[in-house]
Amino acid sequence: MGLRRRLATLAVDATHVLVVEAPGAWLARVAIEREIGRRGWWLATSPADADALVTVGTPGPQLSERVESAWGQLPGPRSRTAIADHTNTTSVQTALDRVAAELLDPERQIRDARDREGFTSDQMSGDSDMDMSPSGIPLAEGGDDRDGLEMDELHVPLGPVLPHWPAGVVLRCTLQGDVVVAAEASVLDESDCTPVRLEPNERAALRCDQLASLLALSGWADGRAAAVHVRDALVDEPDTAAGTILLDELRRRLRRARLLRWSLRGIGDLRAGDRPDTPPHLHGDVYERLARLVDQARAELTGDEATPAPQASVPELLAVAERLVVGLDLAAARLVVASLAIDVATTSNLAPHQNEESPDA
Amino acid sequence: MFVDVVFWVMTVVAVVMGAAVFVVDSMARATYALALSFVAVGVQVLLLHQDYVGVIVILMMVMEMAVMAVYMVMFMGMNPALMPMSMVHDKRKALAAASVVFLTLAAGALLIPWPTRRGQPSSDTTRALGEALMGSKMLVMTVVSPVMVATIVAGIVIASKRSRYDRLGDDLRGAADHSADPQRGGVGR
Amino acid sequence: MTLQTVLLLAAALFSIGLYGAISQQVVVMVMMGLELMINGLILAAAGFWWFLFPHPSGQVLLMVIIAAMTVEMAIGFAVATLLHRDHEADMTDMAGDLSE
Amino acid sequence: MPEAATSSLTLVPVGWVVLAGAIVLGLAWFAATVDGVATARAEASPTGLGRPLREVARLMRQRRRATVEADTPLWRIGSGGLVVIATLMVIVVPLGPWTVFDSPVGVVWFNAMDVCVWALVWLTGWGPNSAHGLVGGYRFLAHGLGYELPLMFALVAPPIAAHSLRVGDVAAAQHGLWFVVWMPIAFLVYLIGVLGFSVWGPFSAAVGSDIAGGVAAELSGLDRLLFLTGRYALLAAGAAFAVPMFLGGGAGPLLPGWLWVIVKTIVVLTALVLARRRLPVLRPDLFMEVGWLVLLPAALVQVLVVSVIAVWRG
Repeated sequence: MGLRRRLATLAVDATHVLVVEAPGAWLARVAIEREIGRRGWWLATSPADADALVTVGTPGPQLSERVESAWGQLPGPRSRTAIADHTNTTSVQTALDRVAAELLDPERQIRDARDREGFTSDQMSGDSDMDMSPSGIPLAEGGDDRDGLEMDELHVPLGPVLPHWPAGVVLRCTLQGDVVVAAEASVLDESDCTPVRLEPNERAALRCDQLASLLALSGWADGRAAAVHVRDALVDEPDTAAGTILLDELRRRLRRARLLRWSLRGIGDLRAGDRPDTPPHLHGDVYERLARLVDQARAELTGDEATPAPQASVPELLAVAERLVVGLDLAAARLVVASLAIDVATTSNLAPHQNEESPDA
Repeated sequence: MFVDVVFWVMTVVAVVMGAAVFVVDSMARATYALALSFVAVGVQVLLLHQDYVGVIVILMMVMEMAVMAVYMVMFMGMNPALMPMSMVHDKRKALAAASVVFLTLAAGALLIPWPTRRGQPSSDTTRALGEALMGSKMLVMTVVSPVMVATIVAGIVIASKRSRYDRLGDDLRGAADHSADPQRGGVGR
Repeated sequence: MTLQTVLLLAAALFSIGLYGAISQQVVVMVMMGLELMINGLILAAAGFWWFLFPHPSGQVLLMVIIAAMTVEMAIGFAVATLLHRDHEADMTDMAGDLSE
Repeated sequence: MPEAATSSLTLVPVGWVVLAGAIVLGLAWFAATVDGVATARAEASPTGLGRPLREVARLMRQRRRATVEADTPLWRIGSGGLVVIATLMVIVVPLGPWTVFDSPVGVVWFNAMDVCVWALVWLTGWGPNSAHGLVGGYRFLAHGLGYELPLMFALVAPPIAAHSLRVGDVAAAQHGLWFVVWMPIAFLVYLIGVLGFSVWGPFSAAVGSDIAGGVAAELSGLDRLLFLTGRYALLAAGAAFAVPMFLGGGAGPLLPGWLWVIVKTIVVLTALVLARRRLPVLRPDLFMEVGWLVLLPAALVQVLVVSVIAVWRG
């Protein structure tokens, strides 16, 4: 028994956590991520990779439904917890301590496993009598792809339970192979969204967080770590001068990354000529928008009147995303969505002009 | 002894997997059954002391079947789900023809009084193959090589819709309109 | 491992492949039948070489067979793609108008 | 079976393949530790050294997942096969004076084994009946089409100089001057190929975070453990094979040959592991053209240069 217990203790020291963020709770998510890093735990890449599911913020009914289905995909031993928006370090720590204790509790895990087995066998038997749809999954149907070949279409929703994805957003993609042929974006629980007002340093940190997501998607681990480091410093430290130095350093580092530029250049190119109605700060390709994210963070932090941080409304951003991802492969589509820096909670119900004259400028 | 055991195991694998190609319910399984059949034959060619040819058979066929599986999925539209599938015509005639061919060949293999071996294998069969290809059988090499090149070109011409002229313009200097190019490539043309 | 057993196995592979090549409707499956037939040929050639005439030039024949197979596959894939594009046909019965 | 040609190596019985497997796993553990330490340093989190042990414990404890309508046998073959392939690669590498499999075409054998990775990674993505896994599988094949041919030609250069496809002969032919010195391009292309077939670092698009882990998205428990171990083991096998091909095999002062092989392997392996965090993923659609228009001609020029020198030296 001692060995089993020791194995479990070791295992829990490497817990992988899937964090699901409800719109508006990104500060709580940052707190969770930092606590996970401090413990040497990991952020999970998918439900199958996760031992624990942490919901931050208060998810609406639609998001709750998705979280529930993701919870069903955790292999087990598993544990879940929820953390409200307004949070401090202690509450995050106690929540994760509880997760660790639950994962270590053998009886609880055995009970959980037993309950699940009954559940899955019911599900399987119900649907298997349909002939052309094994287990209730309809077969894919064909359609012409961009090279004129008829190919199967797969319907894959991206988000909301997906790492490095804007909270509360769903992009329903139609894929052929890995090429997006059609996309439809929406916000879950739209009516429940309440705008969140952030301090300047927090808004700069939000930009860094979005930058970190983009760098994570590009696969550059050290770049992401650098952006996360700046983000955490900005959250902790409202001091403008120190933050500016960090941001400038990050900017220089990004500019030196040749391979990153090579890999992001030319994707999701939005030109003023094609679409004059789109906000100008979205123009350019993913790489230009990435560089602009750092500049925006700097402008937010310093409250620079000359370069006010522009905002586009969420419906505008979603429309741009829908249009840009068509014809791209899944990797490029993800990069485009990340580069648009969509944040439902800080922008949703605010028209662009209202946001600019917020008092903290 | 060891050689015989391996030979018989590989015989069973080659035949069973070969038959499985036309029996199993999934395109992926059919393709990789064929790959396994080829790997088994590749091992047997190794046992017959043609090291280079044997390893090349394994290398080529695994690679080819990996690509073939993608074609299978692409053109046949199968979910990974196992769907019973039977897409055959003239099954009975085909079976009869195959049986007749097998019996004829088998009878030939067993009944013909094969001559005894002439000559001795060289001590390094791979070197011998290389010297043959680069020496007395040079003609084979010089014929096969252009045929291969022609195959590559012909394959691309037949299969692709957009040619390099569509991508890079009539003078091949680079596309006028990059935004219309869904695949811009990595060397910045 | 004798010449007879090797040839029997080769004959079996060839016949299975022949059955597939005749009976299958889907172009790629027909190609798999052809592959299996060539598989048998490779084995038979290797057997003849080793048991009857292990002279260096014999292996060259095997290389030619393998080269022929790659040509067959490459062109086969290309034609399958062309058929699929032009006619949305993946069955041999539907490919009749290619010969017109 | 008449043993063909001459070889300076001692052929050990087949049973020693177990030791070869153990060495591969040991090197894989080492690689995982290096990666753990690098990660802990970059992300300012504790416990770099113990990460592999904890991760193994976690995955041993986790349950295996079953997805709806999965093709379970193919899925298990794919995730479990990588370790086997890594072992099959490494048996042609002479450890000082000993070798398990002294094939006269050892270099081609290694190449055939690395092609098997194509099949296994694709099957891992195909098996679970999941869109992200399938996309990951496609991506790996797209990368494969880009790196495989340059890798093949990079592997051709040392045997041309050594006049033999036998790995032991290639190692022995480098007395005095290692091949890496006058075949730097081949060495570089070879390392790119190793990163490619290990699905590692710049070539990890198939398991990318943009597709929720790709081919590994649905793996858990033992299957995930085998898959991740397989990736590290492939890196280790690639590093080990570079030693007789480019780095003079067991040649070196003071230490015995077998120890030199291991030391050189560890150096190459560390460099490969550390490449992961420093570079973004090379997107397959971009890398494809680089592979065919830059790496392949470069490798061919290298082969030409080596051939001319080999003819000139007689």
